[in-house]
Amino acid sequence: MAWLDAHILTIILMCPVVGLGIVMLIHNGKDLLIKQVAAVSSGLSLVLSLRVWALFDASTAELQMVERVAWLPSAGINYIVGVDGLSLAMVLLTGIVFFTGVLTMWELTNRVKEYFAFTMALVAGVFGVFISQDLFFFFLFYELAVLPMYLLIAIWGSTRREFAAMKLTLFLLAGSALLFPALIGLAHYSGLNTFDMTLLAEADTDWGGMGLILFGFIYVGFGVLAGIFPFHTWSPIGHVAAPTAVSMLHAGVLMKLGAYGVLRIGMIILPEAMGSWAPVIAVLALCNILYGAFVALGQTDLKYMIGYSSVSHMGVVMLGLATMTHAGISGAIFQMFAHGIMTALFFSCVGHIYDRTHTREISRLGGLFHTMPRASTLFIIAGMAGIGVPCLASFWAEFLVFVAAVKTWPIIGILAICGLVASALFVLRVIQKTFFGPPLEAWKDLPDISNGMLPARLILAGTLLVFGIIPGLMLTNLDESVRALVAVLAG
Amino acid sequence: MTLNAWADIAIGAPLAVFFAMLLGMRAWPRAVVGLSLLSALAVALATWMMALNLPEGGFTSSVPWAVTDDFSVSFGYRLTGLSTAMACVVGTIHLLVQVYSVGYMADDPHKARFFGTLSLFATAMLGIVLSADLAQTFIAWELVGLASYLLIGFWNAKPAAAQAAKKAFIMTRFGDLGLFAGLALMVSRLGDLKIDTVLLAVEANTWEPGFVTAIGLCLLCGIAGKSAQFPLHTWLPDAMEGPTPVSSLLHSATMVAAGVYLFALLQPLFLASEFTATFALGLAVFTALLAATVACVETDMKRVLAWSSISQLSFMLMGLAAGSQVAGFFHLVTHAGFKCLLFLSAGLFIHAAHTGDLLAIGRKVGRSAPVAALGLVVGCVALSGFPGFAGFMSKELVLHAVHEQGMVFYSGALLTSALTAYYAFRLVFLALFDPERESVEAHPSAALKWQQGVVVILAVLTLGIGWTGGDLARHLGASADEAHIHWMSSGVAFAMVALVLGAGLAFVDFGRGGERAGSFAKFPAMHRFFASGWGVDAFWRTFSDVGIAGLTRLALLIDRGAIDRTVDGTGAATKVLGGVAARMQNGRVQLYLSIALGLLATGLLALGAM
Amino acid sequence: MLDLALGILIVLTFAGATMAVVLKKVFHNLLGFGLSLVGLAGISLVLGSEFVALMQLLIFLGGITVAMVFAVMMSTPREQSEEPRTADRVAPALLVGAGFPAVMIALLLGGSFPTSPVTEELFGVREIGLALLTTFELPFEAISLLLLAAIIGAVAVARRTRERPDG
Amino acid sequence: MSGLIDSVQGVLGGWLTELVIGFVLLAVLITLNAMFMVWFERKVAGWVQGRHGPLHHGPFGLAQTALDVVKLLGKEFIIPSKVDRPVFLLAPIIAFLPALAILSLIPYSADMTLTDAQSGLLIVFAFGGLSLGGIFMGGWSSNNKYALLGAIRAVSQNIAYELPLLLSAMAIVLMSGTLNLTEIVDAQAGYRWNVFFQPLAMLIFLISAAAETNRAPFDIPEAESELVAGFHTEYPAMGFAVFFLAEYTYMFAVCAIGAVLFLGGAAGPLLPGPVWLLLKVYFLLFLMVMARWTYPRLRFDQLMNLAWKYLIPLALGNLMLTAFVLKLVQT
Amino acid sequence: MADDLNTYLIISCALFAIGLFGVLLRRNLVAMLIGVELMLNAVIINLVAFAKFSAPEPVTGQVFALFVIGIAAAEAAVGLSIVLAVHKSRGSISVDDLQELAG
Repeated sequence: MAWLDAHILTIILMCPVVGLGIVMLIHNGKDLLIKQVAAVSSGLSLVLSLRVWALFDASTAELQMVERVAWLPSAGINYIVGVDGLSLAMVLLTGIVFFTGVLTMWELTNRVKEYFAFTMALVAGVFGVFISQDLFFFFLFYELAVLPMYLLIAIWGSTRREFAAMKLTLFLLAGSALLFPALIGLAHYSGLNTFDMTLLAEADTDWGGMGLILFGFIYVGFGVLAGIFPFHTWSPIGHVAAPTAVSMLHAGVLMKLGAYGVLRIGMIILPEAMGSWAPVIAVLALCNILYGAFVALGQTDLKYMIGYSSVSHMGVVMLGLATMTHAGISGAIFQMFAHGIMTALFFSCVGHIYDRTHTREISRLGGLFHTMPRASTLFIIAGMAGIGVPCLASFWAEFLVFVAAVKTWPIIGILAICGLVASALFVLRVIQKTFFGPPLEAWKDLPDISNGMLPARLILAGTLLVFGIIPGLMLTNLDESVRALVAVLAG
Repeated sequence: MTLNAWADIAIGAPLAVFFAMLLGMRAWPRAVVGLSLLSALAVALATWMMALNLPEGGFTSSVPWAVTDDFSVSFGYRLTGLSTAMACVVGTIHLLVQVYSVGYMADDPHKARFFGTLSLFATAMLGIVLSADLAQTFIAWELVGLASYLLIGFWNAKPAAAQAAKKAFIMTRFGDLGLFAGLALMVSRLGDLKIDTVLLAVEANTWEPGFVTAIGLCLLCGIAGKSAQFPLHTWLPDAMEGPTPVSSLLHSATMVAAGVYLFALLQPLFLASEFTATFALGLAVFTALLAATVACVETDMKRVLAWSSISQLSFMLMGLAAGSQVAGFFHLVTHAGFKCLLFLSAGLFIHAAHTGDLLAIGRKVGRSAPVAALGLVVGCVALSGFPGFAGFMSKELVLHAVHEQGMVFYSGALLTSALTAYYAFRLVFLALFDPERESVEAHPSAALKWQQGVVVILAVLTLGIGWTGGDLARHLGASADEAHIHWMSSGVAFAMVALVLGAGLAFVDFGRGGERAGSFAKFPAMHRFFASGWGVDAFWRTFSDVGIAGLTRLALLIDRGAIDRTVDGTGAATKVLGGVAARMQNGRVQLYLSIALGLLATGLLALGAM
Repeated sequence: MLDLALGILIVLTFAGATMAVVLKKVFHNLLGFGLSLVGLAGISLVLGSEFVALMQLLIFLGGITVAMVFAVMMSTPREQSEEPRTADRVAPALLVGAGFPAVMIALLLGGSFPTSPVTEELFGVREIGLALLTTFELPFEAISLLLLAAIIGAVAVARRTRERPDG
Repeated sequence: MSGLIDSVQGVLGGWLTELVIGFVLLAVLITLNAMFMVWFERKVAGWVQGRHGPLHHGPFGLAQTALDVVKLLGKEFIIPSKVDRPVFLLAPIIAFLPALAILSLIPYSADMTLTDAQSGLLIVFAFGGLSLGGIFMGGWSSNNKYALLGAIRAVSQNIAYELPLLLSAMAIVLMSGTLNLTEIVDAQAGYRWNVFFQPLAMLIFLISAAAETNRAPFDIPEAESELVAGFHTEYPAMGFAVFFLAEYTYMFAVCAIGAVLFLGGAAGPLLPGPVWLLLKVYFLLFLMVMARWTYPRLRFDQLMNLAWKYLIPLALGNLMLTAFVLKLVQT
Repeated sequence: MADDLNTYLIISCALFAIGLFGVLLRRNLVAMLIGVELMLNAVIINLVAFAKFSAPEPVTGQVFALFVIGIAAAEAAVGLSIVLAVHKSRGSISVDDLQELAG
């Protein structure tokens, strides 16, 4: 057990990798076995992330469960993993979304082996990003997480999948193209010739103008993945084309990578530059919030609607980061977590509906509440979380962010609050048109979510509720790390 | 048991019912109903225990809930005269409505969901009332919105109900923005939002006046949304699409009362800025008048009551804005009683007539439902401000307070009282005294017993409640004098005149049979104007169709036209560039080699130069 | 004496190399290449790398050149018309072919490489063998894998077209 | 004579003089050998076929070959019109020179070596490869399809048999731990000839050697019945003579190497070293000649199969077995 | 001259130049291959020269030269097999006839 605890992060990382290896060895036709392997691998990673959560010591901002292996010492590249408050929530989020994503795709029949292999590669990348404390590995895992997306969407997707996959890939690669020089630049201009993020953060390098440029690269590079305005258009189209669980992973986890990257690399290593960039970030975040909500309001496709709502919600994350206050940053991270769970729930419900009705056109649906009470209830829970209804996790996130925003930038903050109405508008509109109203003849006999497929969704909904009622679970763990970060940001 | 424990029970018991329903007890609806009733009983008991055991100077307890360095949110109870009194109203009405619902919803297949959500409603409302922290209040406030959404849209297969639920949620949310902004503004100066902290800060008078005014207006926005004041009131009449017990609860003790309660709670804050106070008063008078005129021409029984609620809520706010907590709050209490009674009676009528149309009810049911008729008469008499009845006592206090604020407001209020009397008696006359009455067969049912019982109890309560003003004032920490009516004053005389004029006109119009159109119909333009709710609804529809939809279209246009086109344009440009590059890719290895070496040489030269 | 030998070898090498490039018949090119290889092996010998010199002879001359001859014999009829050598083909080749090494030589003469005292000791086969099996074992193995792959690849490429007689 | 040597030595320096004298002696040796071999072959052929062979000129017809040479020298050297002249003329010389170079490396006795190179064996193989150049140059430049086909056959055959040749020799290198021919001979001192330890290697070596020198039964590059005379079809007079000379020289060289590698080189009782070496060489040559007159010519595909499917794997196996046994013995 | 590093480096450069010129000038695949081999030989000279004059361990340079030779052999094998394949499929080994990838 002690050995396990000492290497727990690497083991988490290995869960999908080993799962991938085993899946590759399984004969193509044995779908059930492949799914079982995937479920075990994802379940194990979830259990281990819970274990990390339990082991985490909230009373310090230091990195914990650190593992350090020299890899290319001459180039300053080492394998360093560790978690602090900022990444802890992300690890748990990934564990939950991965597990539920696998369960959601239990009914998949098309090229099962490849699907789960790619998914696990993707998740390995995501875990890697969240635990890496070395820029090189961070980037490596980042790319690993981004690239399987193309195939997952292009092969298993639906509407305009090739186009969407290509657009998504081009966008993300463009982001990477900005990131790569920026990361090299960080290692180079720090004068330390190291990729160790902790060392880079602790060094009191005077970045000067170079810091501003590097931060810009990092912000835009990661921001593309986080869907910042105006680099967001790939995201909804990708959601629409992607299969259910990929949408879950995409909106639930992948978009968080972007925000996490800005936080972990941009803000921690280049705090002064963050100070200069903050107003820009805040204004763009405001654009995200309002603009995303209004575009969502105009959508006729369920997934597009959720896709744009993600754009709006990621704006909340960026706004929180831009406040550079304890409450704001805590809220932003909370929002990353909550939004991840929430969209996963959203997409898993939409996926169920789409699988049964074969349409996502809002105008063609209606009265589903009576044929699919479970799916509808879960969707409504997700929707309520989306519009910030209390007792669901995202309420706290938005509350903290907006209050902090009003304190830092009153005008932007109050305008951002207006976004809440817009998001309420589109969520309620969609609930009304899709679930309420007289049940339509066409969908009358469609089955609801079966008992077997329910647990995945219940886990997601339950997580939303638990963190909504006991926000301290999240905030306590964030406390010290965010405080340290705020201290750095304040100079 | 400690006060804290009672408060826990008051909030926790209904919440437990809700979660039990959510987590699968839906399969056993009868169990949910039983549990729900039990919890309602517990809540009522708890609220009364809190009120009766309230120590001098109140009781406060709190535990941290969400803590950050910039501010923290705590969960706790702040029991004062005001909050416990309000809690009693909520608890009692909630219990009565639940009992009524047992009969009302007896045949509904989804009654488990109904009772669960109703319990959530109670939890949320009590959350507002007992809260020690404005952030907690806000949370509960939002939950009230959620619960009302679910309840109004309970029969969601009915498109109108779904639409009304959405409207209620969105409009109150509009108000909540203001509330949220106000809270956020406060937090930017304070470390937390504990009510005591806020009140102390207001008392210390350290904030600049503009800031106080801004906060006040923001909060007022939230109150206007929840308590259905102009211009955010239009959701309330539509909310009648929900089941009648919901309307009853919504209008009397929860939801709409929440706004008024918040005003009462933070009264010092509002009064600290003269502008806010005057603005609130003006808004209340205007809304009262508006709503009353609409009520005079409305033909749906529940909608008349809804407009009347808006008007009466304005009266409460008038009292509070005029500076009298006792007056405003007392009116809330009495109104809770009689409006609940009215709705539940209306429910009986509608149940019997299968329609909400006043004329149809008069024709089909009328006096053949004695219990309903009793409720209606008692309620309307109280509503109209008949001396000695509940409405009169509290309204008199309000008018008295408003009188001190200037003749304009007072005359407006007085005119509204006259109109109130008119539409109250119009309701009675239209419903009970229809000369062309058809014969009806009675629908005796066991379920009806529950409902009739509740109506009777409420009628008795309504009769008595008007005389509790003194006790209430004492409980609120004021002197009993504040609730004393000066019978021999000019104010009472004016009120009597207004009552007589209103009631008389109603009798002239409807009491004697005839065409039953009313005096307002003689001025068609005005009638239309009133019937359309002064065009506010149309305004919102235009706002939604033109404003919101326009913004949406604009955003879509930008997204598809500008951003996506730019992005795809970049793609196309890349393609063109790729074409150019492909020309270079002509299959001549020699060319590739030359290019590679040229680049290498350049690089080497550059390195050499460095 | 050594200078004289080196001079002769250089002449040999460049004469061969020039033949290898300029002459129009591929077979003559090959002969020039062979000549140049002999000179090159000599230069290696002058530099004290006996084993490398022998390997140059054994592999380049005995293996590669012979294989090329084989290929030429299999593929180039003697009377095949020669490629035209027009100015627009020569000029760019000359430009790049001269320009790039000019840059290199310029850089070369501009700076100087660190030199250690010249070791007169001849490093024999034994030392090279030891180095190959100790320090450079991994690249050695990699090279052998590469060669294996090359053999298989060559066979595969050459054979595939055989199955497509009309190709 | 010694005066001449001294004066030459004065001009050129010691080692160069030795070299020049050595090559002159070698030239003599080569010429004599070639003449002897032609006679020897014809005699053996006669013996095998139950007839007499050359008889009339000199004792046992020994002068026959000398007269043949005179005849060849006297013939007109016709150069066909469409040949590639420089290459055509150069080809016989290129074919001849490497064989000469090889001979200069052979240790004729314990202290009689022209060049005692450290990597002697490698040099031998390097030059051995070169001799092929003459063949393909001749074949290609002749502008004759028989000649070209012969050259192609020669090239592919040489490439194929170079491998087993080298591999079998490597087994000896492993055993003696050196590439120096003198040291290889020394390692076999005391009649511990390698042929006793490596019979298989010797067999492979001899077969490959026969193929390398285009000897029957591997003489398909010059198979008369198919290709007229193969790569030297177009060569008249001296050109043909030099090719002939080169072939016999190369045979001699290969057998000398075989003797050095497997039969203890110049070692032997009573008689001086060079004599012993010549005896061994001619014994091997006798074997080759016998093979020529005993076995039918192989088909081209059989030839290739023999190399790639049998000899190379066998040689490889032998090499690995040797390495294994050596390791076992050492530890 | 024979003990100056620059001599060999210039030889190597010049040889490389000739090889490069050959690759660029010729259209015959085999001739181009010869050019490449010349360039590789230039590299070998470089390595061996550095092995003698400036490497701390002369054997390293020689070993790398051997590797280059090995790679050259592999390259020639594959290259020539391609030549044969090309010849078989189109009857010509001029690169001018192999431009199907041109865009």
